[in-house]
Amino acid sequence: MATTPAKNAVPMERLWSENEESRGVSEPSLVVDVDGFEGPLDLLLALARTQKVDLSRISVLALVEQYIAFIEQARRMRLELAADYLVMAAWLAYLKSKLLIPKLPGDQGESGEEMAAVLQFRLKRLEAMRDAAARLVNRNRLGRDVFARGMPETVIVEKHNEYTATLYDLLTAYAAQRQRQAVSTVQIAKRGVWSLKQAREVLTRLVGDVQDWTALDHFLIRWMTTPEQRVTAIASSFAASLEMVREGLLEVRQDSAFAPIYMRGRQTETRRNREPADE
Amino acid sequence: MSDSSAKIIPFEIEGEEASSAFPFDMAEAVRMAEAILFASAEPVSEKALAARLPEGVDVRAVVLEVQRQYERRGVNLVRVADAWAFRTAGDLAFLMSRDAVQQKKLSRAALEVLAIIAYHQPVTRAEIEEIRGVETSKGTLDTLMETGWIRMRGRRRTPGRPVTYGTTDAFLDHFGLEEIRDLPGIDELKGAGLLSPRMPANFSIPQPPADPDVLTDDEDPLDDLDLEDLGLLTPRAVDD
Amino acid sequence: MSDSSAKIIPFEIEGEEASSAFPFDMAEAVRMAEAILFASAEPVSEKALAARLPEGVDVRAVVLEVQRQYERRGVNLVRVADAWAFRTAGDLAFLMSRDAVQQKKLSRAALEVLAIIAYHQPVTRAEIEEIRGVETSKGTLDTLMETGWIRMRGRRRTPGRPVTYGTTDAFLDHFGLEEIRDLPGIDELKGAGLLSPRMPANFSIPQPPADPDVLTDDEDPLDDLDLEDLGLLTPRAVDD
Repeated sequence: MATTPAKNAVPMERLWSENEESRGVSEPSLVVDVDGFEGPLDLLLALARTQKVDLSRISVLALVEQYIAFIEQARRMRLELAADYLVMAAWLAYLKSKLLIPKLPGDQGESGEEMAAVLQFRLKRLEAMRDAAARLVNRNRLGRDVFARGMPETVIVEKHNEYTATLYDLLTAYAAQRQRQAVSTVQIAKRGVWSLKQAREVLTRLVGDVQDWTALDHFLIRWMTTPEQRVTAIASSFAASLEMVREGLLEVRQDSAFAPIYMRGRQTETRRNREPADE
Repeated sequence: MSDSSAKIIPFEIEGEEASSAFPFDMAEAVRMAEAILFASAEPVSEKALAARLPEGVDVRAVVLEVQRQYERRGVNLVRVADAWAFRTAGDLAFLMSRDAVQQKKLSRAALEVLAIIAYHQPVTRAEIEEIRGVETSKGTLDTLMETGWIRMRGRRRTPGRPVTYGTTDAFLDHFGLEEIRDLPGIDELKGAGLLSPRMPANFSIPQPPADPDVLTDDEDPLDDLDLEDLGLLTPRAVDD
Repeated sequence: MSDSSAKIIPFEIEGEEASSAFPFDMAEAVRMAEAILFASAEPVSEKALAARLPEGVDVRAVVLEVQRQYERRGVNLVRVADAWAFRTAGDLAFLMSRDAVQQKKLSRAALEVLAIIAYHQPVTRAEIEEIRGVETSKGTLDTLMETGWIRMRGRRRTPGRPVTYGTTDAFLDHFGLEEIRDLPGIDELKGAGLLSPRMPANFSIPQPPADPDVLTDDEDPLDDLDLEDLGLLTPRAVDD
């Protein structure tokens, strides 16, 4: 893509330029690729650079037209545009009308020229910060260009307290733990479905307690917090109980269709032959 | 020690006249060797030095020159097996050992409790446990008391009159906060990416009090009897 | 503190006789400062140095003397805020690069945010977004805080009390800056009004005139006072 990094004065660190390359403005055909841009201002700055003049000398009107053309093409191609881009397009269209129609006497509000100046200020300020970032990362940096003593011989204790922690540590710990708690609370509150695994855990825990035939419902009543969970709890535990029967951990019995289902823990050898379980 | 009254010999490289003793690249090689030896995490062998110095440099001569220049300075170049390293001059070793207290990092649990006390103060131990969902070991609170960042501030006017905890000025000082209300709120924690943007609607973070030194309406001050109870007034045999 | 240093520095007593033109303990203090600074990988504050040097020593003078002596050597003494550290000389970077640990590269967005925080501090998240014209992704500030280069500094005294961000001493250390005022180009940027949150009243980028050298009707020629204002004439001691 044809964006030439305009700031040739500053040698760019690699990561900087590689991002730059993947961004998508080329002239004159305007190949659209919004993905490479960090928002509408970034796109405007890239478009401004295609004018190949200092930012203070760009034609704002031409820039507005470039931007609007870019957005329109993106929409023709049915690219999803973030709302920011559309808001900027609307503002620029408004700016364009202001620039084209001379200010009437008694007209309130900013003139087109004032609005254009604000836009130029913002572009210039953003570009200044980009240049600053590039100059910053290309300084001699500790651990890359200059080095500290490799074999420090002592710990210089500057403060009296033995313990150390940063505000960032503190906030991270707090946010993480509150979040953890909040999320686990929510899961319990919202749990609408008993998983097979949960049902199986419940049954496994109960099987040891039960010597006599007991209705399945009876187990579950103790575990159900809301009537809404009844159905899912019964369904899941029934499925789980069948699985456990197959594994020989449980015996179940139902006297007739729709009758209560009874179950008990698998009996010992001596009692086993008395009441074989129905399938 | 008596000998140390001799003035420090200025580095020779500084003097115009001194630099004439060596060809330019010798002086430069000394600078390079100095930097390499300084930055290395372990003693540097002459072979390793040779690999990094310009070709044709007499490494042994360079090292000996560095050693000579540092002979009477606060650090010396010493030989360790067949390698070289800078070390504090022997007579200054006392500077290194003095209060070389190892700084300890707070455990995750301690950080959590500290943060809860900061945000939720005044807060009782039971409330801390409710927020964290786990029991707080006595050691954690002891550690935090030891830091000087938290304090017992009063007693809650509820059955059992539990002790309430809060932060100290030392806490603000250590964490670079002007006041306790400078702790970031929910929006800022989200904005900084520390908190998920999709927290449940009822999730909230308390705003710490404007003046943490003022007791709230449901707090009683700690009195002498309390302090005694808490083992703060009269040292009692505590089994821990 | 006064009594503890008395027993550790035994030669202070004999200092009276030993001192001639240069007080004895000044020369020795240079050695001691050298040893302490050399021994630490982290910058050592003047306060910490003062606690270890003999009492009554002018710490600033000692440190400046150490700095002077190392000015042209392979390691230099650099200032980081109110602390000092030995670092390998910048012009030897080519030699040292093989020691470089592969550092996690920051994204373009993160670097931009870092620069904005550095140049505009104290700055709120909303202001950062205004400058960039785009929302800051959740992870960006978190990533930057993890580097230890930025911190939450406080809260703006405006409605909503938004948190303000700024850089840390670790930032200065990493980028080899003595203080924030040493940021590259900061005076020019300030002079040009580019560090203002809003467009300054006097800021206007004229549409290119036919002859750029001719002043328009609403322009006065720059006089010395203006140039000074713009930071173009004389850098003045300005505390920002």
